Amino acid sequence: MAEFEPKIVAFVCNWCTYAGADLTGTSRIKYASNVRIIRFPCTGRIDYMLLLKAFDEGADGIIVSGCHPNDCHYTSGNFHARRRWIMFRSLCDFTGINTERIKFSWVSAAEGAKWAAIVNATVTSIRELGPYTEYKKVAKYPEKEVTHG
Amino acid sequence: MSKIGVFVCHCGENISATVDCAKVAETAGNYDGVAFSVDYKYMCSDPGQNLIKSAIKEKGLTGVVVASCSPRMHEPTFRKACAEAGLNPFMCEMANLREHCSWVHEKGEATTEKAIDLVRILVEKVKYNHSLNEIKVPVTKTALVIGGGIAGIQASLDIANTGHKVILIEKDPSIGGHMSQLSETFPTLDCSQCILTPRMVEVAQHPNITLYTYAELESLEGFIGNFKAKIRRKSKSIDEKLCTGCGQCTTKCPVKKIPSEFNEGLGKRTAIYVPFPQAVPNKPVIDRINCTYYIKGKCKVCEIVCPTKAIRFDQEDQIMEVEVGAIVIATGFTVKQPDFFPEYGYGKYPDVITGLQFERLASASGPTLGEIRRPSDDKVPEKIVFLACAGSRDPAKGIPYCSKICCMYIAKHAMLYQHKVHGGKSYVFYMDIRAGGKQYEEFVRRAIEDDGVNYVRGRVSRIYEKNGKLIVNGVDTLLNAMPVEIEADMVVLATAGIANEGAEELAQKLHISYDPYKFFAEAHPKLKPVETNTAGIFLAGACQAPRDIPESVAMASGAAVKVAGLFSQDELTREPIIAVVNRQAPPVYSSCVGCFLCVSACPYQAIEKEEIKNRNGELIKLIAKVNPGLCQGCGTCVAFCRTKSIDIQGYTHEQMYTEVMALLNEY
Amino acid sequence: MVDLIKRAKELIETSVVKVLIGYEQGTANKTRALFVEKADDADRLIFDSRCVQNLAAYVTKKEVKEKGKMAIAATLPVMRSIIQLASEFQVNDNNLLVLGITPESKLIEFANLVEVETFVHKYEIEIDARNKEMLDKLEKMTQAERWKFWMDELSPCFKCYACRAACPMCYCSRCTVDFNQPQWIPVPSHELGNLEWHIMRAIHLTGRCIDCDACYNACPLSIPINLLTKKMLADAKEHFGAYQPSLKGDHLMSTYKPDDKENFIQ
Amino acid sequence: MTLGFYPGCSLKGSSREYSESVLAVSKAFDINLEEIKDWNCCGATAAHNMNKELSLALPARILSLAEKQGLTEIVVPCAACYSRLTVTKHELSKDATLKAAVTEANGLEYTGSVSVLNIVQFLDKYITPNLENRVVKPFDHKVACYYGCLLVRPHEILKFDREEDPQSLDVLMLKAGATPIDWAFKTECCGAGLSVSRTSSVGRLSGKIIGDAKDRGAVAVIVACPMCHSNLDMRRDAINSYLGEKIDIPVLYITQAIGLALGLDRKALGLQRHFVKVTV
Amino acid sequence: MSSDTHHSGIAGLGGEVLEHTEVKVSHCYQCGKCSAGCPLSEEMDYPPSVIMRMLQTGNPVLEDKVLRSFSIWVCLTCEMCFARCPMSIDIPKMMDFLREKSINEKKANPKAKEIVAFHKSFLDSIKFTGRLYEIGLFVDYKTRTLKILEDLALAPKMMKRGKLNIIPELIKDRSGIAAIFRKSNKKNKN
Repeated sequence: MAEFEPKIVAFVCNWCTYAGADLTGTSRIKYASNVRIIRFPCTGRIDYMLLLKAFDEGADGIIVSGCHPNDCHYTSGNFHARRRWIMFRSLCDFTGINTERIKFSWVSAAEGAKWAAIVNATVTSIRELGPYTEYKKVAKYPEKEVTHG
Repeated sequence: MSKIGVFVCHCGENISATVDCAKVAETAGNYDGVAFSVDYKYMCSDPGQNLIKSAIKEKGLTGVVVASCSPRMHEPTFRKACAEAGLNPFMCEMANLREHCSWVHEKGEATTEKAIDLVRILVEKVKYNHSLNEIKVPVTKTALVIGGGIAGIQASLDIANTGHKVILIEKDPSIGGHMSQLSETFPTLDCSQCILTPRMVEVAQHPNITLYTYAELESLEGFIGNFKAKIRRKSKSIDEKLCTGCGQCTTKCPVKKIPSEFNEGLGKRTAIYVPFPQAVPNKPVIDRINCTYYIKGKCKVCEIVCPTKAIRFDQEDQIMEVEVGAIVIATGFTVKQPDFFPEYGYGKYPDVITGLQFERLASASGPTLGEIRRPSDDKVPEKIVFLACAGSRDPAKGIPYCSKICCMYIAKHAMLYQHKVHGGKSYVFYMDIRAGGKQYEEFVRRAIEDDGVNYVRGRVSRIYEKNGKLIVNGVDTLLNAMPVEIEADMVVLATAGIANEGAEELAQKLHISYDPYKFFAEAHPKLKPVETNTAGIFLAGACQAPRDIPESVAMASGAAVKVAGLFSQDELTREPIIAVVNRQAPPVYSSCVGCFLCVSACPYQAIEKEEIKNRNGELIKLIAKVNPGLCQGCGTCVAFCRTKSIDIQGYTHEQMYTEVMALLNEY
Repeated sequence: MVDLIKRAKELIETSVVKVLIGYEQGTANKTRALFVEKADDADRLIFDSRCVQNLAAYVTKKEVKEKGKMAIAATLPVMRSIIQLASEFQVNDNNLLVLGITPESKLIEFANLVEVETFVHKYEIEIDARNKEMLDKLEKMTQAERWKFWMDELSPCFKCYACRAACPMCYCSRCTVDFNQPQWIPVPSHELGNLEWHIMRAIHLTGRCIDCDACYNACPLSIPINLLTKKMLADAKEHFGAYQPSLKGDHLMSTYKPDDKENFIQ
Repeated sequence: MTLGFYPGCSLKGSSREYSESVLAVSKAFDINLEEIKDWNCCGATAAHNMNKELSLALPARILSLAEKQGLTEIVVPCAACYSRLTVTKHELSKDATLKAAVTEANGLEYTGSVSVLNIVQFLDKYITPNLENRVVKPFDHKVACYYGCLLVRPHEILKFDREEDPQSLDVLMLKAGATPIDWAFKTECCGAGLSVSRTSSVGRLSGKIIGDAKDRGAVAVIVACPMCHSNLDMRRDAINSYLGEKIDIPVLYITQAIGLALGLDRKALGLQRHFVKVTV
Repeated sequence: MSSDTHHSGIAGLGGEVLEHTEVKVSHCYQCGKCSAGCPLSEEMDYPPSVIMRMLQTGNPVLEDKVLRSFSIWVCLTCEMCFARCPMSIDIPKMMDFLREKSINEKKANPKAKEIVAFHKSFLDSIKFTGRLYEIGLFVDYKTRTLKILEDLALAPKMMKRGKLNIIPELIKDRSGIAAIFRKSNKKNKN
């Protein structure tokens, strides 16, 4: 069987990380293709329930990324987001959800290389962790999909 | 039932080199609700757009997904095409197959699979898109220009000449910027002040320009067409209305030994001072850090001698608020101080100076009245060495990028030296000569061929002083790295051009992006060089990257046209990407329970309370309401609302939820 | 509780309030909510240590509100809930009068909610020792052990929503769990649906829950879901300082500090 | 107080006056320097020129022995040994494979817990705070403080002083009552490892150093490295023949100069062992 | 399938340098600051920046010249080039590697005979005694190079000043030292 290829969903803001990932492309920096980006206007828009939905539907890892503190296009969306992440991540940890599978980062529009590095590091660590079978099991995720490689 | 069209672009070979575009189109064609699917070489070209338009008309498409480059690049293009074909532009979405896929992954099945996923996500999203109408907002037809160097001056004049009002703020006591410090300008060798000062005067006299010097931006709120800026007018300690600029105070001020900023420390100034004789406005300010009165509580000589009684020791900073519709940032650059190169001895040896200091030495208005004399003993240097890249192209101690202007000004400096010091010998240590520009290469050749400047290809390792000479250790890399040692009288370092101190804070106040070097980021490196990512804020000159005078002026005029274009309309249309609170039929009216936690979460104070009354005018319910003029569409309230009563158009709950579902199913 | 009964009678008789919410003797040694609308009913009012139900849950109920101005016999947790509700614009001085019962079982009548707030702020919200111990125990477990703990605890939950009904903060007219477009929470009561429902609930209560344990007391299966909100309470304290409901409305989760600290964002 | 002490080979032979003066100054301040038992040569330039692993294994053995002896801080007066020990610590801390290989070759446990002090760091930490009170005969001369290569470079690893125009020795000499001159050859190489094999190169390189020091009026050169000392002192004939003049300014170890300022016995400081007579 | 970024291997000696020392020769942009600051560059056949250029070409003929050069032996590892290199290229580390390789491939420059001999004598001294035995080193070196007369005057002067030990200092664990030499040499030859 081929090496396990994790499914990774990235929730990113439009102004910093999405643009940063554009720069990764413009700079032709290569990174692992396991990640799929979903664009939000701002990290402040990212609903924590969507992260749980991603795990429900079979994601093995999640990246949440936006503008560095003070750099938010909307002034403070990322500050609000940060406070929510602090609490949400702690609650996940408390309920036993594997928080190593959710990577939070700040990637600015100028940090194309950082985006590639974040994706690669996430893919590597999730690959080591293996498929998120615990969650998939309770999500009654079809068995054949779990072993998909 | 949706009828969605999928248009997969090859982008020449940019996408098709690693993604099997035909397979992407074929797979998408089989999705539920997709009525048409095709791949094409250049979707953004005229025939490509026509392909979309005719498909919309012929197939009666209800939604369009263009799978090509980043939406940040071409979303407006394709939305406009859809609108032209009669489809609401907000029924068009883009899948980013280029920047997020083909350019960052190797050719292979996985890359094509990812491309297919990206298309599927958007196909599913577009099923939940709604027709939206653009929002109209009024435009305040006054521009704020920040920075009064040549770029800010040019931008202000150009905007003012189109008939619109301009507020120009400058942090120093005078406008003029770095250009006013320069002696001659390359490649024409015309005198910098001679071409600049008439412009400075024009700014001061223009009926459409309000000039505030010694003023800085305090904060900024609002959005394109409707900014509110707070400006701090630093106290000048004089009443400008009374001051006639007679100069009595500056002559009599007893504190005379302050290094002059304008002369780069090579000359001195007083505590109450006008930075240079041609300053605009030509009225003094008191430098409170050095003024005896502010240090010791007594002196007041200036107050005594002032014939119009204009001195105001107790004047305070003023904060004023202005409403503007557009902003041009022209805050320029600064030079990196070369003391991070201890091997060159700057700061230790007085005759090792920076390029900007040399400008002051060569300038007729400078401390030596234009004669090249070395600072230590006023002697005319018989041998002079210029070091290029003193900080530039030096990741270890300086900055990795090329400062761009140094090659030219070094050639100019060497040339000026040769013109002014007959029989003098000049050397330039360089790595490459970067003289791309009209008449630039010819200029450098003239320095070498006609003026006898010795160009040596190699970096200098160190400079030390011995018996009154500066020993310069270098090599000639064109001669097998043969050592070259020059006993020089003076050394000029071409220091790197870097972003201003405080550039980061300013960018944060303005909510614009900046690059890793803290230069402000343009919206697109090629096609939007003067725009920022924040609509209504434009860039001019060296605040964006090192720029020479012609480039700064060209950018300024470009930015001015953008502002004038904006001001040519009375109303602006804005993307309707805003939050809305749901409304339902009575007796519910809305699922909003009126807890108003969203009010404190909103960065724009865009959420208000709406009273719902019955026919008798009795209050039934209080619910939240979004002011569409103020909402900027960040969605912070959306993720926060417990009852999911607020949603954001374009990124609705259904759309985002669907994207996640579509992404992970059929993976 | 002579004072309370006497005062209740006065309030009703003088029509200062239309209804007073208090406790009465229920069946099988349990207490239940009593809505005093006639002066005579006030005689049924009781107050003792069994009265732990959070009566604040009723002040947002349409049926109660419709009767006119309310008075409530409020213990400390109820008063806290009321302040939180007031900060969320659900009650105000015009529609609610608070008859406070201090931790020493003394009756205080407050002129307005500002006075209630002042009183409430004298007492910090403290997680009780038994639950603190439980939190510690859970925190010491590995993530996998905690996962198993919650899967075991949550699997019997059949989403009766007694917790929601008992909670004064769950006054939303439409709960996210009832959504089907999109379906945020799976309908069937399997572990995952249950977990996500309780995570969602805990997040919605973060910064709002005043730790009255009404949810836990109401749960027919005694699932310790209050541990989730307690954990959030403890974390909020740790990260953002002591937490108190406040009329100022500076809600914990709708505000931020630019220097909020975290150690996990790369 | 007791600190670990790694003298290194030179201090046991051609530079024994350095060792003598270090011990004399330490004793004057009641500091006991405890030699690492059964220490070996650090391998010096030769090892890293010829064999990388050997060049790390030899210093690692020394550090392991120090650990075994329970020493947490060792004083390494020789700048070359200091450089090798510090570079080894750095290399082994960032490369676990290398660390494993070296530990295997040495057969000794290595944790990297010992901190290595060069002579200036040692003096700064334990002597300088009380130096000014103890000076009885201020070293009242113009001196040229010479740092050489290995005390300051590579800065990334050593993180000591600044690599251009360093100041630490100057500051120490100032406190000993001297007037340090500002000169141009503080960190230029003396020829070091080529002393024996290419004496002519040493004459030229060290010649520039001695020449500049003399031109700027120094009456003594202060060093902190036995290799620098042997080149500048023992190779004075080669230097003078390169310069074409006879320069007789002496070269003193920093500890000798400080020892003189403290009024210690000249013989105890080993001044009689120099080739160029110490007249100051 | 998905791939992490992989840098294409640089062929030739430059590639070996990268593998063993993490020094990327491609980073050099030939400014010459290393050569300008190198105290010994005038005694070198190829100054450091030229060595870098030769490695950049990937030309086997030039690479061979590098390994046979005198430059790599006259380099004193004074670290000046590294300290001032604008691209932070660790030339001294690279030089160590080139010397080791030059010896292993028996390409050491004939002019460097004395230098190599000195290093060998030095290491031999340590190998057998654990510490440097200066007289032994001199005698061994002189025998290797046959430069008997040079420095002959120095020894008695040193002796007089008590700077030379007649008897070598022997450490106890000499077998341990020998083992270090044996083990690191074995790996070296691979």
